[in-house]
Parts: sequence; structure tokens; C-alpha cells
Amino acid sequence: MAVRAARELSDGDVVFVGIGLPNLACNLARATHAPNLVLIYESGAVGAVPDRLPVSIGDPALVTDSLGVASMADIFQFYLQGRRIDVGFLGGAQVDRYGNLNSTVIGPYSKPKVRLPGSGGACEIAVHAARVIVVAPLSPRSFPAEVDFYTSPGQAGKFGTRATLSLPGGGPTRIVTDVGILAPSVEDGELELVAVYPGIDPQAVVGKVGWPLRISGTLEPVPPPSAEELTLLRDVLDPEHLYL
Amino acid sequence: MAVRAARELSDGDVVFVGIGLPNLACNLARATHAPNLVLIYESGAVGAVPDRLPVSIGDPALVTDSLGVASMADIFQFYLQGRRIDVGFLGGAQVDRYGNLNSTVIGPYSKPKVRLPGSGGACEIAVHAARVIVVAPLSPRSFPAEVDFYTSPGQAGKFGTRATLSLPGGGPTRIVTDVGILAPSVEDGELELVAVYPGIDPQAVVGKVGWPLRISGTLEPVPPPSAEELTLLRDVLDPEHLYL
Amino acid sequence: MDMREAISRFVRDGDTLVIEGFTHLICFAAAHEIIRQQRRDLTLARLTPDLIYDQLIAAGCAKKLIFSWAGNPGVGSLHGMRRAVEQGEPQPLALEEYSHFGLVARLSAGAAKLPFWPLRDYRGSDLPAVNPLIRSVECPYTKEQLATVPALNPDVTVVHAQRADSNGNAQIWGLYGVQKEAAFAASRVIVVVEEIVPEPVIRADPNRTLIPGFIVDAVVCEPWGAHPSYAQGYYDRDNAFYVGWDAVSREANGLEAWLNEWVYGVGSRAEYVEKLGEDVVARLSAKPRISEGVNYGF
Amino acid sequence: MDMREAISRFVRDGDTLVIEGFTHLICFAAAHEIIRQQRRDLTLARLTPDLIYDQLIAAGCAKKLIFSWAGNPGVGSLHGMRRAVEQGEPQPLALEEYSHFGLVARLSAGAAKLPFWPLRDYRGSDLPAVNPLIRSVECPYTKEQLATVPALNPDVTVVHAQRADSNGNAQIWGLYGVQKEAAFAASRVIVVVEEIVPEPVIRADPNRTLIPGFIVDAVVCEPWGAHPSYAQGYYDRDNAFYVGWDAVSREANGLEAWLNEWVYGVGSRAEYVEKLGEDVVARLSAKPRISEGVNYGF
Repeated sequence: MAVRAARELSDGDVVFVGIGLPNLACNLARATHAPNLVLIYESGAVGAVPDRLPVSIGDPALVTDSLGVASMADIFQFYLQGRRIDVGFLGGAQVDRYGNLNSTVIGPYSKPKVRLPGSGGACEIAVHAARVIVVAPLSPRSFPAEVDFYTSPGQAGKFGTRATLSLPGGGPTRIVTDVGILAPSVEDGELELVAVYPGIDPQAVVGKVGWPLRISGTLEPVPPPSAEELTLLRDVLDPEHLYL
Repeated sequence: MAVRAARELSDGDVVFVGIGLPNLACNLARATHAPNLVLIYESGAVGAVPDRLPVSIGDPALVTDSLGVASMADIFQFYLQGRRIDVGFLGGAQVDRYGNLNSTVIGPYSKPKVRLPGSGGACEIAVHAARVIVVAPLSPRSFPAEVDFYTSPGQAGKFGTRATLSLPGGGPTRIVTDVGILAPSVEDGELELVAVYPGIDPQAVVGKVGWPLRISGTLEPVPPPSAEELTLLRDVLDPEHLYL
Repeated sequence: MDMREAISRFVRDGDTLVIEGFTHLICFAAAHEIIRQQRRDLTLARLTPDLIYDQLIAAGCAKKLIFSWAGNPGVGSLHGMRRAVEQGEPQPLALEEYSHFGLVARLSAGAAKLPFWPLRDYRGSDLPAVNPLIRSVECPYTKEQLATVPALNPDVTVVHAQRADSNGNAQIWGLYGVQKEAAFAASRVIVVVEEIVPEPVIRADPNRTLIPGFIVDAVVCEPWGAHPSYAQGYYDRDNAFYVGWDAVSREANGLEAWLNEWVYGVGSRAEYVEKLGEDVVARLSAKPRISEGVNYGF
Repeated sequence: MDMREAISRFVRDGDTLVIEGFTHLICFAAAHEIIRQQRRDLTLARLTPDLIYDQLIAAGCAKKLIFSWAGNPGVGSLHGMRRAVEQGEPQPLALEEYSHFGLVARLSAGAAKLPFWPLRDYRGSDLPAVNPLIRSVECPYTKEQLATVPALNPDVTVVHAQRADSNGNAQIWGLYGVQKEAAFAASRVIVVVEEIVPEPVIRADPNRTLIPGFIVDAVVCEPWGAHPSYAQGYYDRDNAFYVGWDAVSREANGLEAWLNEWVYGVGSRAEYVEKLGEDVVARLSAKPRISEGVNYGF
């Protein structure tokens, strides 16, 4: 998933990075096709070049040799709400048919089955980033037809569409999973399968989500991770195998 | 006036300083009875200890050896509107019977007789500082019954009183002139003569303002500038006689 | 002032307390002293409750938590907090939930003494439905609706900084978090530092000052006061501690035993650091990466 | 990029232009190039128009001025501006007036891409009566009325800074003014610096970075580009120039003669500095007051 997420980034993108796989993906992209990626962390590090894989989003390695440090008020007001962010990375315990994300609760809010950490900066990233890449392994439990709780808005949902809600950012544009990639359809914003990884049967993917998944007419081919990408990931970027 | 203004300051006061006489008064107070005065300039210098008399409010000498530098957004939002300022200094081309100040225009706004610089930070200093010391030489022209333009609110006026307007700061509490000191009466906020300098006849002061000036029942005695104060001012604080 | 006196004088039962620091400069030393002094019924506010509030909650100090992301970063749940919410142990804990931006905005409003702060957020989210304090306002120019949050004005904010002079003029480098906003929003401010430095050190580089001393009520010197969080240029984050906290805190008695040993069992931060041991201190001590000076002359 | 190209590519007739800097780091070099390239119908916004806008207005570049304090600090009036307002010479100038806080708030809203900014201000003042853009909003919590100003989003902002790398990551120390807000509010950003430094110099002290390079469209190296304003650590404010401007600008032909000699009469800032002469440069050059470094290690 890290390799596939890395390939979603273009050189020069200003990326709002979360910890874990997104961080790994950004560093892989920087080491390969996107050397001018600008990594911004909600903690305030701008243009970070961490020389170790950060365990937390506020790791000291993100500051040392970074291009700048901003207060969190500036990060959220001037960088994110100020529409300076090209790509935001998000995860979520649930992703629904329109890309709404739930990282708050499974079950009802007042009496949850599982209490998750909550929004953090996810809601505003989903509102403001020009495009949002979601990274999440595919399973029926985590891809229901509708999320239990709308933490971060997708392309459409019970409150309306992004257009009717006047949301400035593009919302989730790519959902990178362990078997393929989903993307919202141009017509109605519903996620459809746009790519599968080598050896994966598209029909087998359909059963893994909680709604009748459409398969895009133009299913993209996804080349497998190259030897260079794998070596970089395993030996250089995550030598302690924290995330792989 | 600088000596009299200096004496209005208490040790430890956090003072929002303007350039010119207020600056001189603050430095005199620091050199005499108020060594722990904290000088803050709207330009962003906090705890400044200028080693030369600054010509402008943003002089580099205000930064060198200061305790801190704040953005102007922080100065106005967190320091001033945040009610962290004990004393603000203001001047004005006109001061009226309730301490309203005009630094915008003489005559009508659309066709002024004299176009003055405008508010700068004066309006918000008058709104927020716990107390405001006004420094202005007394004359009928500059002390009319009502200002031509309300730049900075006094104790009361055509818009209401500070209480009805819910203004958080104390407004003008002392008007330091070249012949004596005016202060708002407790009853209605109208300025009355509360002190005259040695050798000044209170009755002669009355004719110098544009309203029937009341003389306080308890006219304070004002000792003349001491030799130490004069020496400090003339030889140390303003050796080039920029303001004296 | 030592930490005991600072907490004793400035933190009271029932207070709304903010100990901020986003990963960086989280003042565990103050939290531990609050636990030792058995403050009760605190409303705790922080973007990320982190282990510091997990400990305060487990120690029975808190009745309410205001937060935006409640987890052990990169590790998992905050078990102490969850026990309080789910089982009312050691006492029930009310939750008030925002996103990061929402809580940053609440502190910004508090610092600016404005009753609310506008933000473009929450449309398409369930958060306003579960938190009636998230409201909206109509723009007087465009007529569009914007979200609002109310000001948060803590009774006390504790700021950990790398250094300050004895008057509390505090300098921070590395991540700022919302320390400045939290300090200006508060009625009382406690500044805790790695070092007290002479005033000329502060004055030699005024652009590094984040908190002016005249808003500070107490200055406490407490080296390693942020461990297991970190202080850039002083010591690294103790990631192993964060990972290990999951096992320590998973059961109530494990967490209690930890508090008995590491909080109640020591009298001060100095004792805690001694107990931590030379190996940990050596492992976490910062290597030098000294920046160049700049010219403040004219 | 040189200044000629930066102005030619990024400043257009009819633009709303902000060249900020509160006393400190006012980019006269950019203004002079704009005059040389004869831009027209600009809307100029700045807290203090200062001599820089007095010159742009007298040169016929401006149709409107947005400001909060219009004077020559410590000296007197801005004669060029007054002639435009009072006599329509060389062309009429519309005025839009705020207080400092109001204009800071307009730029803050612009930077945050909010349509308005709330502030507790203007009650008891005539300013809202003469500026219909100062409005009010009702707090959704306390129901009180607060003043508002609308966002200001310049087409171009010019920021002068002490140094930047070649990508425009710009560092400022000394007074910040509203440079950061003005840059983030703008569609296009030109950064002008005293020195271009290698990227590692910026990365060695990231807390000094005020403007990130990725929002910057052009980086221009222009030593002494702020004269007669100043750059902390590089050169002092030329107070004598500010005082002398009163006599220079009192009559239209005096000001015009000055523009002919010092703006049209030189091709670049380098020529201006050469013409300024070694004595002035020596008199104003900053004496060293170097700060200590801090440790960014972990």
C-alpha cells in the first residue's frame, strides 16, 4: 500500500502527512519520482526531511533540518484552511460508499461498541485539502455502505454533496487498499474500483465492501512494486519494520 | 509634560507606548520610580530598553535587547484585546469634554479642513487598555466641547457611555497637559481639572477649554520636576532635544 | 519557585486545566505533582490527552475531558481514560469532543478574549450533532454560514519551555503546538523550564520568546520535566516508554502500581530522574546540532 | 530572478498590491521598479502608507489607498498622498480607512481564507460611519455584537526579508509586522531579500522561517532594498532621509525631481545604492550584535 500511495503523489506536491504508512509513502516518493515533495505535519513541521521513521507526528526528527516550523494555529488557519495543501493523507476505521470516513466510534456515539481516537485534524483535512488520499485495507467491516459516524466528509452523504455543502477541497480522490484502488465516480461521487493489483480478481474485490461495488470501465493496470521501491522501503526507509 | 506623565506610571505597569513624549515619559519612569515597567510597542517590541530615543515606533533599537518580539496580529489580539495592557498612551489633535479623541480630521470627513494621520492603533488602545493617559497641551482649539470626529472613544459621547457600549478598558483616566491635569469625574465621566502645576491659576485654565470646565473640590498639588528628573530628561534621555 | 509550591498555589480543585505541548514539551512533571497533591474534579483540556491525561484521569483528578484526538500515538488506546468513560473507574469522566482545528480555535478565541472563533469546518461531519457548542454564524459580507467554537479560558495553563529567565520570559524552539494560545487564554500561567537562564540570554535573541514574563505567575526549573515527552535540544522522546505504556495501563491495577512507584513513590522530579537512571538519561540525551546566531545590531 | 522580471511578471495594472513591513523591511526597491515600469490604477494597501506609497502615489501608479495611519512617522504629513486626495494630482485617490487592528484583521482573514474577521473594536468611534465595510456580527454564544472587517486578499504581496534560500523560504528577525499574514493572503508573492543563502542555512534554524517557499512566486536578491527603511542586522533606518522627505515632497515639482533623480534616473537598486554613496552606507551599516545558537539536536 505504501508503494501505491507513493505513486499517487506528484513532484512538487505540498502534502499534509500523517504518521505510519502515509509517512512511509511520502518518503518513498521523495526518494524516487518526487524529490521536491513538501512534507507538512499538523504538528507544525514544514518541509521535514526526517532521518529516521517518526513514531509520532511530532517527532523531533521532523524539526531538525526542516524548512520551517509553524504554530498549529497557523498550520490549520493559513496552511490548511488557507488552501495551500495539495494532498492530505487520511485513514479511518470505516470508509463508506461515498468516501466518508469514521475515526470516532463504532456503534452509537453515546454508547459506542468501540471508541476510536476521534478526528484529530482529519475533519479539516477532508474539508480543505485539494485532494485526499485514503489508505486502508479492504474488508466488509471497514467498508460499510454508510459510516456509523461521519468524522470527515467524503464526496456525498446524509448532509449533501460537497457542492451543496460548499466544501472547498476535493475530498477523497483515491482510496488505496491492499488489493486495489477505489475512486469516486464523476457522476455521483460513489466509490468504484478503478485499479486492481496484479493477480487480484476484480470480482473477488466486489464482495469485500458493504455496497454493490461498481467496476470502472477503464480498469487501470497497476505495475507491481519495483525492486528499487521494495529495497528502499525495507532497507532504508523502515529498517526496523515498524510499518511493514 | 513628560515628567508629569512619567509620574502617572506605577512600577510593574505594562505600558503600550507611543513615540515622542510618551516614550520619554516611560523611560524617565523606568530610570526613577518604576524600574520594572514593561514597555510594549504596537510594532511588536516587548520589554524594550532602547539605548537611543527612537524616532519611529518601529526603530531597530526597540528590538535589540528587548525581551521578546510579537507579530502585530498577536500584539493587537492577544496583548491588547486580550486585556494584558495596563496603560496606553494617546495623543490627539482634539480632546473633548468626555475624553473622546480625534486624530482623523478637522472639519467634516468627506471635505476636511485638516486631514490628520488617522487612528493607527489609537481606537483599540482607547477601547482595551485598563487605563489611558492622554498627553496634549491645553488650548481651546484642541479641547472643544465635542470632537469633530470620534477616532477613539472617551468616557461618554454621542454613542453612549463606556458602560452602555460594553467597552472593556477604562478609557482616558488622566489628561496630562502643559498647565495641569484633567480627569473624568466619577459621576458622569466629564473631564474636570484635578491638578494644576505650580504658579498656574486654576481659573485661567478654565477659559482654555471649549466647555465650562469644573474644578475638582480636591485640587491635587503637583510638585515641580525635580533636578534629577530634569537632568535625566535633558542630558540622558533626550540629549539631542528631539522632543524637549 | 519549586513545583510543589507552584501547584499548591495556582492549581485548585474544580479548575479547568490545560497542559499543552503537541508531542513536544508536555509537562509530565506538573501532572505528577498535581496527582501527588490529589487535586480533584479538574476539567482537563488538551488536543491529545496523551499519557499525561491518562495518568491524571486514572489517579482520580478529573471529572471532564475536552479533547480532539484521544489515543497513544502510533500505539493504541488510552486505557485509563477508557476505563473512566466506559466503567466510571475510578470515577466517571464526561467528554467534550472537537477536531484539532476546533480546539486550536477555542484557545485562540480565549487568548484574544473573543467569545467565539469562526472556522470553515464541520459541514458534512457529525461532530456538531454530538457537541452543541459547535455552532455557526452568518458572514456579514457573503451571507455564508461558518462554523464557530466558543472561547476556552482555562483557570490554569502549564507551559513547558526549553528556557526562561527568572521572570518567566520563556523561549521555545522546535514545535510550538498551541502553547502560546493556551498561555494567553489562561487566568494563571505556570512556566516550567529545562533551564533558568540570565535575562541577557533571553534579550540576546528576543524573537525566540513565545511567552512574555508579565503574564506568568510561577516559573519552575525542572530538568527532564517533560519525559517521556521531549525537549528539542535537551532530550529525545522516549518512544519505548510510550509503547510500553500500553501494557502498563491495560489493567487498572497495572496503572495504579505504576503511579505508586513513579509518582507517589517519588517526592519530586529530581527523584524521578534519578530513578529513571543514567542509562535512560544517556540514551535520550540530545546530540548537539547548534544553529548559527543572527545579527540583532543596527 | 531580478527585480525587473519579478515586477514585470507578477505586478499588473489594476492589481491590489500590498508591500508591508511595519517601519522594518519596507521594500522600496520593489516600489521603485513598479514606478519605473509605470504600473497604473493600483489599489495600494498598507497599515502605514509611509514614504513608499507617497512615492507610488506621486508617480501616478495608484487609484486607491487602503490604510490605517497616514503620516511620515515623527515628522508630519505625506504630501504626495495629500495632493492626490485634496487636488487630484497627479490623479484622484480614493481612501478606505481602518485602524491598525482593523487592517491586521483584514489580512488575517485573507490569509485564513475566511470571509471576515471578528474583533472587539470601533464601538464609540466614527470609523464604521465613514467605512461601510466595517460591520458587526452577533456572537452565537453570548449574543453580543462584535465588529467585523472583510478579508483582504491582495493580488500581489511583496515581502522584504533578511534572507531566503533560492526557493523563497524566507527568514525574518526583529519586527515581524504583518508580513506573514500579507503573504498568505495574496494570490502572488514576491520575496525580496538582503541575501540568498544556501538551503542548509535555512534548515539549520527552521524556527526563524516566516514564509514557506512553496507559496512564493519570485525570489529577488536586492541588498539595501529596504532603504530608507531598515533591515535588522544589516543596516539602520535612515532617519535623516525620513526627516528630509518633508522638504523634498512638500511641492509636487520637488517630489517629481526626486523621482527623476532617484527612481527614473537609475536602472536598478544596485545603481541606487551606488548613488547613495559610501558615506551613507558606512553610516547606516549595522554593527554586530550576534545572538547565540540553540540546539536543534535530539
